[in-house]
Amino acid sequence: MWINMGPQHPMTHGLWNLRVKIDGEIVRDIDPEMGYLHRGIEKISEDRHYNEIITLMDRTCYVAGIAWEHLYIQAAEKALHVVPPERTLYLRVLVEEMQRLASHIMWYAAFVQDLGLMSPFLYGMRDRDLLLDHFQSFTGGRLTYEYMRVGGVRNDLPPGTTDRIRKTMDWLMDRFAEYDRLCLGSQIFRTRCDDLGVLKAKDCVTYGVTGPMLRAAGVKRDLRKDRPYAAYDRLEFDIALADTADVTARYLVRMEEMRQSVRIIRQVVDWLDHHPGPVMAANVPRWLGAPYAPIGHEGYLLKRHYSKGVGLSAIEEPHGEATAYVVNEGGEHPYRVKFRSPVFVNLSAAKSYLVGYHVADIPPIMGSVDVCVGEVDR
Amino acid sequence: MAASAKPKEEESPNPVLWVARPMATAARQFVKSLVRPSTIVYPFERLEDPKFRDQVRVESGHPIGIGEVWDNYRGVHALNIATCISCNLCAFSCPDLCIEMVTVPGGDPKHPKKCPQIDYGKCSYCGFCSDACPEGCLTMTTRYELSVSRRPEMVFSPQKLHEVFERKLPMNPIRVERPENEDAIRLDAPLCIGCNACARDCPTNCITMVDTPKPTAKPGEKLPRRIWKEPVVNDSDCVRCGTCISVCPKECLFWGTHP
Amino acid sequence: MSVQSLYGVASLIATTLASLVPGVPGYLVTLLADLIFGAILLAASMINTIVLIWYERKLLGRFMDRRGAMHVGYAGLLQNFADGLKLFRKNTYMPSEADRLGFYTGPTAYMVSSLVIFGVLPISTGWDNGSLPLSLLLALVIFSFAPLFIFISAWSSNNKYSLMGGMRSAAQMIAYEVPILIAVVAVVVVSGSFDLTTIVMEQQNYWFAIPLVLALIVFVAGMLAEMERIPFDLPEAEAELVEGWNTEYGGMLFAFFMLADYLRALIGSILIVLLFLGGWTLPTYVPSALTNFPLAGIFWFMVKTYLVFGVFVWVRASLPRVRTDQLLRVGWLRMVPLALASVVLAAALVVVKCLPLIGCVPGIGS
Amino acid sequence: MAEEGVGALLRGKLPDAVLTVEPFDGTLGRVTFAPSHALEVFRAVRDDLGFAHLSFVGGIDWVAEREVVYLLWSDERKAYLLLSTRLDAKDAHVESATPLWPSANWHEREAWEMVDITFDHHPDLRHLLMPDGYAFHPLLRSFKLHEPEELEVKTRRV
Repeated sequence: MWINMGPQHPMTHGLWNLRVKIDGEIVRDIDPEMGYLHRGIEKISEDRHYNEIITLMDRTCYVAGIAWEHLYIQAAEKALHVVPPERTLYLRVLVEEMQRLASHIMWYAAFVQDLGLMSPFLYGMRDRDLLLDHFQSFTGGRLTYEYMRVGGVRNDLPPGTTDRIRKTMDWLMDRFAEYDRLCLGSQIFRTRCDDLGVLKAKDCVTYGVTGPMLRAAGVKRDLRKDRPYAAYDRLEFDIALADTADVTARYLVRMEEMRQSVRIIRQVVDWLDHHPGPVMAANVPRWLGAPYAPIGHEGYLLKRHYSKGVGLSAIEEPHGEATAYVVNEGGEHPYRVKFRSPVFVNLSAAKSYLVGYHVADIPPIMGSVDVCVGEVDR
Repeated sequence: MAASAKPKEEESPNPVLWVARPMATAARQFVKSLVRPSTIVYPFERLEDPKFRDQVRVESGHPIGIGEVWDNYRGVHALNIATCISCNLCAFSCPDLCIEMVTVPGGDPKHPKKCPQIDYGKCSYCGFCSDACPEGCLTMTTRYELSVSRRPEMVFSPQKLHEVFERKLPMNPIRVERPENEDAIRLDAPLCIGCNACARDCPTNCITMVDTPKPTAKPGEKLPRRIWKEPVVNDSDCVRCGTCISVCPKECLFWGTHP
Repeated sequence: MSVQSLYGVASLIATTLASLVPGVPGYLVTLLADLIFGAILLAASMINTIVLIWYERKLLGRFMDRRGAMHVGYAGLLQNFADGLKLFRKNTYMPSEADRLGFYTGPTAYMVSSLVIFGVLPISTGWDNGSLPLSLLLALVIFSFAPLFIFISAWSSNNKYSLMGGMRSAAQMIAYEVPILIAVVAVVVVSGSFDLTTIVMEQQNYWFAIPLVLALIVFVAGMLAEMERIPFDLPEAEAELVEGWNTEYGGMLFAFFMLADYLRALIGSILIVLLFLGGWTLPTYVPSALTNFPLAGIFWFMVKTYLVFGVFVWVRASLPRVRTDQLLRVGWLRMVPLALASVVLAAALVVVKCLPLIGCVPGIGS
Repeated sequence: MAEEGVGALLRGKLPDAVLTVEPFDGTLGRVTFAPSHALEVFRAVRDDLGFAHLSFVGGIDWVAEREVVYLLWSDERKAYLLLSTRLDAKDAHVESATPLWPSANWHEREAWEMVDITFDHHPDLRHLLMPDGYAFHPLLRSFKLHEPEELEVKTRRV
């Protein structure tokens, strides 16, 4: 019997359709159907100036907007031959790690709710709000930040932010202990999640699965360590690893990653306190043009030309390895922008970790993948 | 180097306690929120309300509604019509094409004063326009409630934006620093015909036409018919709006990297 | 004129009626009085159910660091009445391929069968059915009709999710009927009666929760499964089955399901109070001021019921849902042996006659 | 140098297949290969050079020809390698990488529907993001977005 889980279904966390063939309560075959949220971001980017693509990046993944901004900006800077100042690198690490915290907390909330437990959902949303408050304080937005610019970031931190961030980090560490008590301390949680959705290390590599799913299988790959970008090579942190490759292991890896993120943020905040400086590179136009002349001014002709280049960047997004490939052919718009979404690949391997389990296991397994359809469909 | 994220012993479930630990955690939260839950009863309690700010327990050091931090919020725009120079930069920088420059009274008939009109049905509140505004007359305020009953009401005319400005809401105080050695307007001198169009249309009047010496024609060479003047751009006053480039009939002005 | 009636309060009504309208045949008066009493009981149980929903929402809100309903009426007390009115006004739609008879009778029968149980449960002295010697069995039998009606409505709504939910519901309820009934046997062994009133009266010295703690645990777990509440709410597991067996229902039919769910929750709490927590009585050593006011029995009965339900809410706020196979495994392999052990324990307690000893422990008995 | 190492190694193994090797910022280099030798290159890169993880497959439309870009990651070298091949736009087809790297599956489906590049021997080449039967290939340069005036929604007076 084929049943459609989606596009409107509590399990999907987004807009996609998981067709499931079931035999009693056992899953025999699956077929994901994507594209319900396809907005053609790669196509729209071809008609936009480099800075204006940032607004699209925030909407690519709605829980990790700033990580995608970071990804795109790195590629665009390489394509445009711009080198950002050093303080900017640390600021970018700061916001990316805070975004990772926010994204993982959001994941925790949604995942535990899939298991039928509502209160951690609200605890998670409450604690994520603190991070959003910080984002609001220095980017002005709570969900769509528009913080990065080619050549730097929009603005420096307002005074007093670093102290507030430190306080929040201390508070969050207590909350993580509370999360663990609610989940790991519960026998029901363990019986639900142990030995569930197992995807062993070898299969992970074959199917191109990245991120916490891969590290939960024991593969030590983290682009922040293996191929350091921004300021990650100057910061101390560990790669979170687990070896059971099941849902519990993914939970553990994400929890440990959050603790490591807090560790990184504390170091970055200390560095930022002692190293003031510019946050925007010199020689970069503050405003990189407009997509079209405004209505009523079609006669306007505004052209800037950049020397050609191709930019490739890869970051460890909260969901896994994300890459951007930006081709600059000298025009005011990029010639081609290609994004690799980690969830896109993790989802494409869904058959290998869903078949054979129960229907009731689909929500926690898909929850442990951390599906963000915005970045799958782009 | 790599930390192994094994569960600590105290967090692993105890077969005797079974579900006691999560239940105790929930009970602790119950007792905590008996006095006042963390939620804010929005229409009745507002974060931007200074009287309410003191009542919120801030145990986590989070900046919820505290002074300058709240003011960074990117909300509805405020426009000071008096200082607007009609440079078009906001309209150019808008990724959603929601800004239209419309004529407002106050300009001379030849060069009507134009100010932005914003369609909030399209606006994505990215703030590029206020970042681009060279005079700081278009800023974003903390106003976030924008529900209207009819769609045309979403379009805010310059006058309506000016009303927002006059309500003296907290303005977004962050001004984007202009980078050093920004690209500037450069002249491809041999093409120029000295027509004065750029200087006439420059919103900041930073272009002056200076005389250039008329070269003596070599025998057999025909001098171009032109006015022997060339624009000189005062880079410190220039707001990089590009109006001069777009009005130049010979396309002899271009963006150049600062020396 | 002598009026025979099942109910103490009903006979009061009948006497009043007979004195007001003399000359009416006795059987008519009895009938009328019973109808009036039934209406009172119905209204009381419905209002209680709706208030129970409010209570859960408020309590759950505090567990989750939020407020719950708060705008309609004082502290949102009228919110659920407003919701009920809204549902009442809504159209009910039936899927075109659904089976009409089952689709409409399923929720109705589910609701009615849950309501009928209230006629059996004693609430306080005078508000009971003094002459039903097997009231406990009757209540449990009607209580266990539900899976049938759920399955009918699930199957007839012609939806795969509904069908799966109905299947799960039937399997789960049958699996947990058994330990519940065995746990009840323990109570019956100790109290020596199937009559709920007698069982309550037996607990005037000590509550059965103390000697029969094992049976209490089994009964509470079984009741959680019967009531389909987290952690055993998998028939309507929101995450994978949307709403389980009531996916296709809307409007008043959905309201029937919703109400019946909470009715069953109320009945479950009441049964726990009656069987294990002394019903409307308080231990005799408490100050008499606490029991010497009008309707004191009903008051304490409601307080206990709501506290028991509060424990269910607490469990809901802190535990995730289990899986079907795990649930059934726990039901058959853990709960049934535990229940049997509790019966043996109860029998042993009766045989060695040490039950009165518990009453002598200071602070517990009288 | 490691950057030259991988490219040179590949060129030494498959002199016919590898067309150019050039340095590329952030990777071990960018290797352009002839599309007719795709499978050999894939095998050599995966089995001999140890690039077990295929990050993405992307198509670029250069109007006259189409480029397919493969980004590969090696856990031993901890570095990326960029493979690229150029196809004729009139007959754009290349051997599928899915049998070797299953992660290429959806990427190739996407490249097929977006840039109109056919991947031979792909197990399941059907629409992924676009609806079934969608006749256009949106990421081709010939596929123009609407002008903003055309998108202007006529405001309905209420």
